[in-house]
Amino acid sequence: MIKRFLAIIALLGAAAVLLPFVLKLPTEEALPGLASEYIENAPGELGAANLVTGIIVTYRGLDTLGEVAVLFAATAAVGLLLKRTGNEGGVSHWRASEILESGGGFLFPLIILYGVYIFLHGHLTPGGGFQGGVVIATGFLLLLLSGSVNSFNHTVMSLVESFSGFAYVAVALAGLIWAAGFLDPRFLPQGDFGRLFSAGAIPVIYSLIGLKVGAELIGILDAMRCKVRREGVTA
Amino acid sequence: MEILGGIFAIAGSVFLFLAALGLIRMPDMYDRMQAGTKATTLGTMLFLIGLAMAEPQWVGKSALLILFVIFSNPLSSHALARAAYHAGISLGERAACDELAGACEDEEETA
Amino acid sequence: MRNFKARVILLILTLCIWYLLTYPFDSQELIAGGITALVIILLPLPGIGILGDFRWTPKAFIFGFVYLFYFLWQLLKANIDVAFRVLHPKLPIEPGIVRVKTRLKTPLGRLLLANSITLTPGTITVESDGEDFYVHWIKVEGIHDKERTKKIVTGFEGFLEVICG
Amino acid sequence: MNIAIVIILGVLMLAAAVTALYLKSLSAAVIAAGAVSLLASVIYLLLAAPDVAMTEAAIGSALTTVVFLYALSRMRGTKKEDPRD
Amino acid sequence: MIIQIIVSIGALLVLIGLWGLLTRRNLIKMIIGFSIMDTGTHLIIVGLGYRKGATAPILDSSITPGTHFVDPIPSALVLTAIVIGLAVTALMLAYAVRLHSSRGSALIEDFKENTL
Amino acid sequence: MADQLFNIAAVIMLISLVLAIVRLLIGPSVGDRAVALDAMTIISLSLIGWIALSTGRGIYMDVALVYGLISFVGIVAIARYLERGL
Repeated sequence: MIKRFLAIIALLGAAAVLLPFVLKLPTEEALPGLASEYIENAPGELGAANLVTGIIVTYRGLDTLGEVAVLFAATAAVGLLLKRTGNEGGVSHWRASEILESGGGFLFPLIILYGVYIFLHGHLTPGGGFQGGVVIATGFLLLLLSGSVNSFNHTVMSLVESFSGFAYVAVALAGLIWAAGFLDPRFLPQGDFGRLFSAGAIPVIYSLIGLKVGAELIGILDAMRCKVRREGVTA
Repeated sequence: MEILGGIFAIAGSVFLFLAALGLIRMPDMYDRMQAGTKATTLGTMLFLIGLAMAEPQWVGKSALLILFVIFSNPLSSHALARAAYHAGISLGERAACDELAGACEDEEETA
Repeated sequence: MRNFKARVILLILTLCIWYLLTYPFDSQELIAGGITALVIILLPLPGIGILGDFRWTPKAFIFGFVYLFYFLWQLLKANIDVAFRVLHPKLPIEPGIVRVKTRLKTPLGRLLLANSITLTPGTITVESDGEDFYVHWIKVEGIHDKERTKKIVTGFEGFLEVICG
Repeated sequence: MNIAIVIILGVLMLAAAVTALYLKSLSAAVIAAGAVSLLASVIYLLLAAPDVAMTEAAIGSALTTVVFLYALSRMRGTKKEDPRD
Repeated sequence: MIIQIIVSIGALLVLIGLWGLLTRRNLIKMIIGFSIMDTGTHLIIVGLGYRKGATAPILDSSITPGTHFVDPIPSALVLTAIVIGLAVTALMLAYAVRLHSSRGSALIEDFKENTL
Repeated sequence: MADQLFNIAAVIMLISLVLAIVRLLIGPSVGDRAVALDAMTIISLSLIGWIALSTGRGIYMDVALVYGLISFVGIVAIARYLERGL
């Protein structure tokens, strides 16, 4: 009972913290200074039609590098925590039906294709490396669920992950050498605004982020699932 | 053309509404699934056709959406129906026959 | 051979989808799409073999085209059926799970047949076991397996047998 | 029009959130949490943030649900959960 | 007007999630509460960047000069925060699974300090 | 005129969304909730199409494509969990 009372007090405190957000909102129509600066200058400077992508990859590029590192750390921690506890959970397990298996095999390449579309067009349409990586990881998840694959090749996965991480830093350093600074994408030509090959190195960076995020999320999923032995199951 | 698209869209949304109504009214899970699968598939198809008529530039993405919905919706319904059956959700009291029951017991013995 | 054919079909399919995704024509998009499609078909794809079950003959193409319209007609009929049952005040249903047999041998044929059954009047595929399909039917009719099979499966089977055996 | 849609979706979201916390069955709670992020993603789109909407749709409705379900099935062990609530 | 509604919904979601985090007994329910709180926070941040009548900051052929855009910075921040949120949720679930496998229970009152 | 027709369609879709979520909240079984989530996904896909039309931004259709492809995997995962195959 006293626990519930304390919880109510904590809730009231949180409400008191959140109340100013609701009451004292910015009422003016104009954007804050930094935002309008970005909106005015970013298309000309970077050549990226999607301003959110431009901000994530260049102006806030260091943050993104940090986020990818945090994701890597989380993946490593999950893998470490759930290592070699594979005996539990494998009590009874149904195979997926034949229909789901063939359907998953058919849809898998289409999901991968859409993921590639999302991260290649990160600078033109909504989406980008993070979303594309998630979509690719979901495609591999579909393979796991439909039962056509039982385990992934860990060597290939960690190879893809380290290669894309290394290449990301290499591209960032290339910006330091041939353009204005670390993570500056303007060492490649800007191209025609709004077409695929434009915006300097932004599509390259986002593709690398996409591969890395995809590989990391597959790692998380692979560590989370129970390792079941599937012999002797007929259903 | 746009008016025709609007009429298609309304027809589609009516089918979506029927699907939701079926979800509420039907007595057991399999019958709800009958309404929830067929009516939502056709409803979405009609709405997207209407959308492509109103905005002809979007026809590519609308066509792709229709393709994906036609392929993935029955698959997920099949997976859910199979799961519900194996999790032991009953057919309801109006059920006439259940020919899977015998076959299933055999499978569990071999498993 | 089957796998090679499957990969060729997948290449055509991915190129078509890429073109639809980037609908107004652009040469750069097409280059990127071609590279992507080549990379995808070179991946080790488990379960891609089912696409190789398509037949190349002109007859199969014509049947596929007709099948599309037959399927859409059945879908429309299914929806009118659902609408009738939902709006009817007494809910005229008498559900049951029945067993039907199919003559189709290939996985692709069975996948298409199961999806078609799920989207046609009053039926959902619940379980598949080789050539037996167990189908949930919202209003069970007929007594024998053969009679039911004729009502549910035969219409699609005729087309699918030509398209993908 | 937009305000009405946002209010309706928001109320549905709050209802789903409260239900997610008070359902007995854990898997049903996970499904309700999936509904919360589904509706959140439509609201993001109404707020003109399609990038966020896409991320939320992909992560919230598929990957988060799956991660929860993997954890549940590892914790389920030998005890069978009742498929009905 | 719409910003107020969005921010209120987000704040309520945060409070609901916090309530779940503090009062639920099952670890999974607490993690669900956390992820609801996460969604609420993201909703508040995105809502603060919205302006009336503005459109998404993505330039294409349908944009005419003089169009208003929403603030792109909150979108950029929330975008990465959602992905990190998934990783954090997975990490918490991994801890929960480990606790469950060592104690055979997922209820919070089974974890007393003196049994450690 | 056409805009009004699409708006009416959107209102009907909102009502169906409410009905579907009612089924999700009252249950009674986990399977029922999963069916309701499936229906909700499809309905919100159409709603996203309407939002794209009313704001005149074709790029929003990409989000609908994500819905169509990805949330299917979520439903399959729930199904596999229910039949103890995960």
